[in-house]
Amino acid sequence: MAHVQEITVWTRGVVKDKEGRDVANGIAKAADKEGKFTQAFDNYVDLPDRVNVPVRKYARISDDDIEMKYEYENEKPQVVVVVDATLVKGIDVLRGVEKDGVLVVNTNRTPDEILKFIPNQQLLKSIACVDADGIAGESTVDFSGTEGGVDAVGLGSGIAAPLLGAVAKSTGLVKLESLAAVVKNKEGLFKGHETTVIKNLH
Amino acid sequence: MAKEMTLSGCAASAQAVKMAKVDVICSYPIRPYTAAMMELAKMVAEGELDAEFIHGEGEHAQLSVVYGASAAGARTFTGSSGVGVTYAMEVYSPISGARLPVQMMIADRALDPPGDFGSEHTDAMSCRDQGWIMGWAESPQEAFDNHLINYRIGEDPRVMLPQFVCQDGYFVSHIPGKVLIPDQAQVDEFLPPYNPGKHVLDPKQPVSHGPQIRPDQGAIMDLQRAEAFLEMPKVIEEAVGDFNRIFGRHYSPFVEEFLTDDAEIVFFIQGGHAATARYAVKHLRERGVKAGLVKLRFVRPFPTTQVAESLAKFKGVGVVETSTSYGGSMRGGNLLVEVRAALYDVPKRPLTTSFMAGLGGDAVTLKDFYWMAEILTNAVKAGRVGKTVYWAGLEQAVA
Amino acid sequence: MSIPVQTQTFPMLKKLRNIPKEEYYVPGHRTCAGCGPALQYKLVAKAAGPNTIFIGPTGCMYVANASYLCTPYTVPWIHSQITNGGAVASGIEAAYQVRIRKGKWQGELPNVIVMAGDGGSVDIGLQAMSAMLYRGHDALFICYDNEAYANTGIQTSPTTPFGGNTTFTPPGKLIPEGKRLFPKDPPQLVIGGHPAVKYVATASVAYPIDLMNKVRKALNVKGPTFLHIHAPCPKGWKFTESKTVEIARLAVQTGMWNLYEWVDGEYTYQFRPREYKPVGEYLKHQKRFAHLKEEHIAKMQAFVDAKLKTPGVPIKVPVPLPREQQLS
Amino acid sequence: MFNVPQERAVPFGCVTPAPIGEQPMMRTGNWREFRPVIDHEQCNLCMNCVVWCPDACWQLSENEEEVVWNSTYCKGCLICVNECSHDALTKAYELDFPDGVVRLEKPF
Repeated sequence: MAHVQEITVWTRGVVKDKEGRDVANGIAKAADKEGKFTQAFDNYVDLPDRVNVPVRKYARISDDDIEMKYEYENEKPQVVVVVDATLVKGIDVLRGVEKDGVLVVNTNRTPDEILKFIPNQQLLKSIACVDADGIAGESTVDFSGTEGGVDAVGLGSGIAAPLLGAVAKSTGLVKLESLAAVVKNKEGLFKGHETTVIKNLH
Repeated sequence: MAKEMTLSGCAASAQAVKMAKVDVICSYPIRPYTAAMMELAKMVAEGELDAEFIHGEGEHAQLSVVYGASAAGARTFTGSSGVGVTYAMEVYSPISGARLPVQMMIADRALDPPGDFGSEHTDAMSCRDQGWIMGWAESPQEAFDNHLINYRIGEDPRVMLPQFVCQDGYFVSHIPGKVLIPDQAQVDEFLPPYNPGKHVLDPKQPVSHGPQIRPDQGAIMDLQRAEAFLEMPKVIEEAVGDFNRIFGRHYSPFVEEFLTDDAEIVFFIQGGHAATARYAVKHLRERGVKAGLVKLRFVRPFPTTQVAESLAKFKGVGVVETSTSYGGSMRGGNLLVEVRAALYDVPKRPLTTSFMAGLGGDAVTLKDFYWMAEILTNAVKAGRVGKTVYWAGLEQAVA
Repeated sequence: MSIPVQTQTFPMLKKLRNIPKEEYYVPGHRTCAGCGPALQYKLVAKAAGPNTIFIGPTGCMYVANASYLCTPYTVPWIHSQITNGGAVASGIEAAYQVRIRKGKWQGELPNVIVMAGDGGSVDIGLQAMSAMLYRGHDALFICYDNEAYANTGIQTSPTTPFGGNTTFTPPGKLIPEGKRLFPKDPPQLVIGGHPAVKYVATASVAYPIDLMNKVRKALNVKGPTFLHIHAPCPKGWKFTESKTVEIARLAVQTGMWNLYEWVDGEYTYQFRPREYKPVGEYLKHQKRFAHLKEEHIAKMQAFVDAKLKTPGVPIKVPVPLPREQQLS
Repeated sequence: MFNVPQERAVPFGCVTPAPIGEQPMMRTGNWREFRPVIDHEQCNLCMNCVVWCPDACWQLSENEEEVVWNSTYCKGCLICVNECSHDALTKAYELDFPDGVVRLEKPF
């Protein structure tokens, strides 16, 4: 079985639900363009989402068939994206990360300020911060893509775009060009890529 | 002093429910079970039975009312027939999952379409996998007795599960027979008052009933009920043993054999048509056919061991199906599926086939049983069964 | 031997400072931040006190409150199907009547309260609710109205307002207004045909003392009672979660929601503004109405104007038939 | 006979004991992006925050002299800030506070 890259996206119900889903879908769709086997889905046990509740979205990337496709959760993520920075106070966002993880956070603060809230930061290779709210403005609230529905608004029109730019810059999971082919707000994507601040931890 | 009355199955059921001192009854009319509720309504109106008699607005409501009442500590009774039984389908699993020992009488009726008020077991058999105890009565007497036995089993702390107490519509429910009504003291000795235990809805010791679980806990909910069914045979044996002792009856807990000592072929049957089958067996024996009868008393829990032990003794077994399972592996009903599965591990298996008989309320006559016996005899002679299902009255008797 | 059944009698509340401190719907539930239905649940539980049994038909107030094997109810609570809240409550009430009568349980008859959403009361739950009210059980049926099937992800219900964007009534080229029908009127359904019912009231989370007193008045009545409680849903109506109470207040101020009591045939009204604000004031905060054009808002205003002539009484002006609307 | 892992266990009939005072199996303080901050000087105990909190996270203190905030469960809806009659409450960004960490393994 080929290695499966697991990406976990932490976000908040309703208010940033679509944005979180867009991050997971954006990564998977871009990787798909690069010829990978991919999967992106909501964490079923977190549904239905409620306003502000911490929820997870998952993406998986592999060079071969994903044999774990019907497992509920990403047990061992290598990349964690936090769509709302305050989540770091409430959840062990690095749960399951074994080592050399990459943490991408939507915040206008510095990596060091965020790291104050990450007691298990030794699991990280690097942390990347991007001010997605500042770049893209409001988050999109829309339910068309929930519960397996097809999104009617378009992928990456809100804060997901700069966050995806940060993912491309900090992880190498997917190329920026591949993301540009699937994300609606390309300007936001590039600006996110450009302004992401990365701190390497070791 | 016990007294003898001549009662229909419906009336006998009502007498048993009265003697069980139920607290809450929920009714809704549908033929042919209706008279059981008519009788109970009279008893309540006359002050002979102190119970809340609630006129449900449908079968779904009937089951919902007894669900609530049982959770609030009451002994409950409801009943239905045919499409009424299937209309209430949503509520069966919540009741068994919550471990509420409500009792429901079913007087069978064929399912629509079109309207057919005849008896057929498909209504109840469609619900057999909902976590309820299920078994049939052959006569008003057995119906009376089964209600008491089922309350005792269902309310046992090792079980705590609801019960479908079934009887054939019209044949058992409407045709009167002799019923021995015991003393109330005997019933009280056999059936202690319902003790709901710690999970009753009571403001003095508050609990939450049925919060959501995660998908990985669903199997545990299922396992709880499955384990209760594994425990149940022991409880059934105890209950039937006590019943026989207190009331002077001779029930076998799971399967009853009739004229099987040297039998080569047997009918395997549940419910009212067993009565006719007994006469058929007698007459077949007069003609030199070594026939017998094995009657099933509980289809849930299915007495796998007892069925296997009993049927392994014979050469040919004809399962009388009174329900349908369209497209099923036996192409007929579900009972042969169970029987064959029970026999699978037996080293020397009998030949088995099934007969669709009594569907839609069709009478099953002596002639029908003779026809079945001919097919079974031919099969035994040939050493093989031609097919797994024959439709009584609609096919020639060839093996 | 039959023991008489005693019931509770509650005094009315006057000031916010005097409301009971005790909570029976405690912190620790998975409802939305700013959830209107959760807010009314807290107020109802507070008003009803400890000798209460709640029946929770499936809906947000089941799934969000009773997630993952825990609940926030300090009083007995039981899940019912979304279909059968009224029937399960009937069984519980009957069980207590007979158990008290037979001496198997001692105490005053508990408050039996069904907490059903709009779907669980006037849509799929209507049959069971109506029968409970008809049969005269001493129980309170509450319809907390968040105007949609919210738990499943915001689908239209019979109380979703005209013009509401839900995932089953999305506005599109052919159907620009989203929901085409005007809502059912739950209290009128109850008042219209249930002779055993002597008390019906509407309430709103924006008027908490009024809400709690209506709960208590309902519980003081021997027999079935019905409350229709307006409970804004920040997720489904798409407004900022801090505005739950503000939106509820605006609904009353614009006439979109009317507060009244019906006591054995007599109506009294509460918090009727001298002058109503235009409905647009209410709609503008909610993105579920963001797609509406002026003509749609005018239609809604006409509906409200007609309703306000005789609040509580079924509306006299003809609402266009659904088919006619589709043709237009 | 069967080996049910503790984390998957379900009580008999799925009947659980009622909570007392709070439901610690569902701590919701980690839902907050913003928290309400009270200026007790400004507060006139109008009780709006107490009555309108859907999560019962504002309570009058034992001595009835001030209102007390429950940081373990407050979801940060800010109805209290919106409804405060005396502008005694303001919203503040959660990361500005080192306290109030409700770091859970799982979101529930």
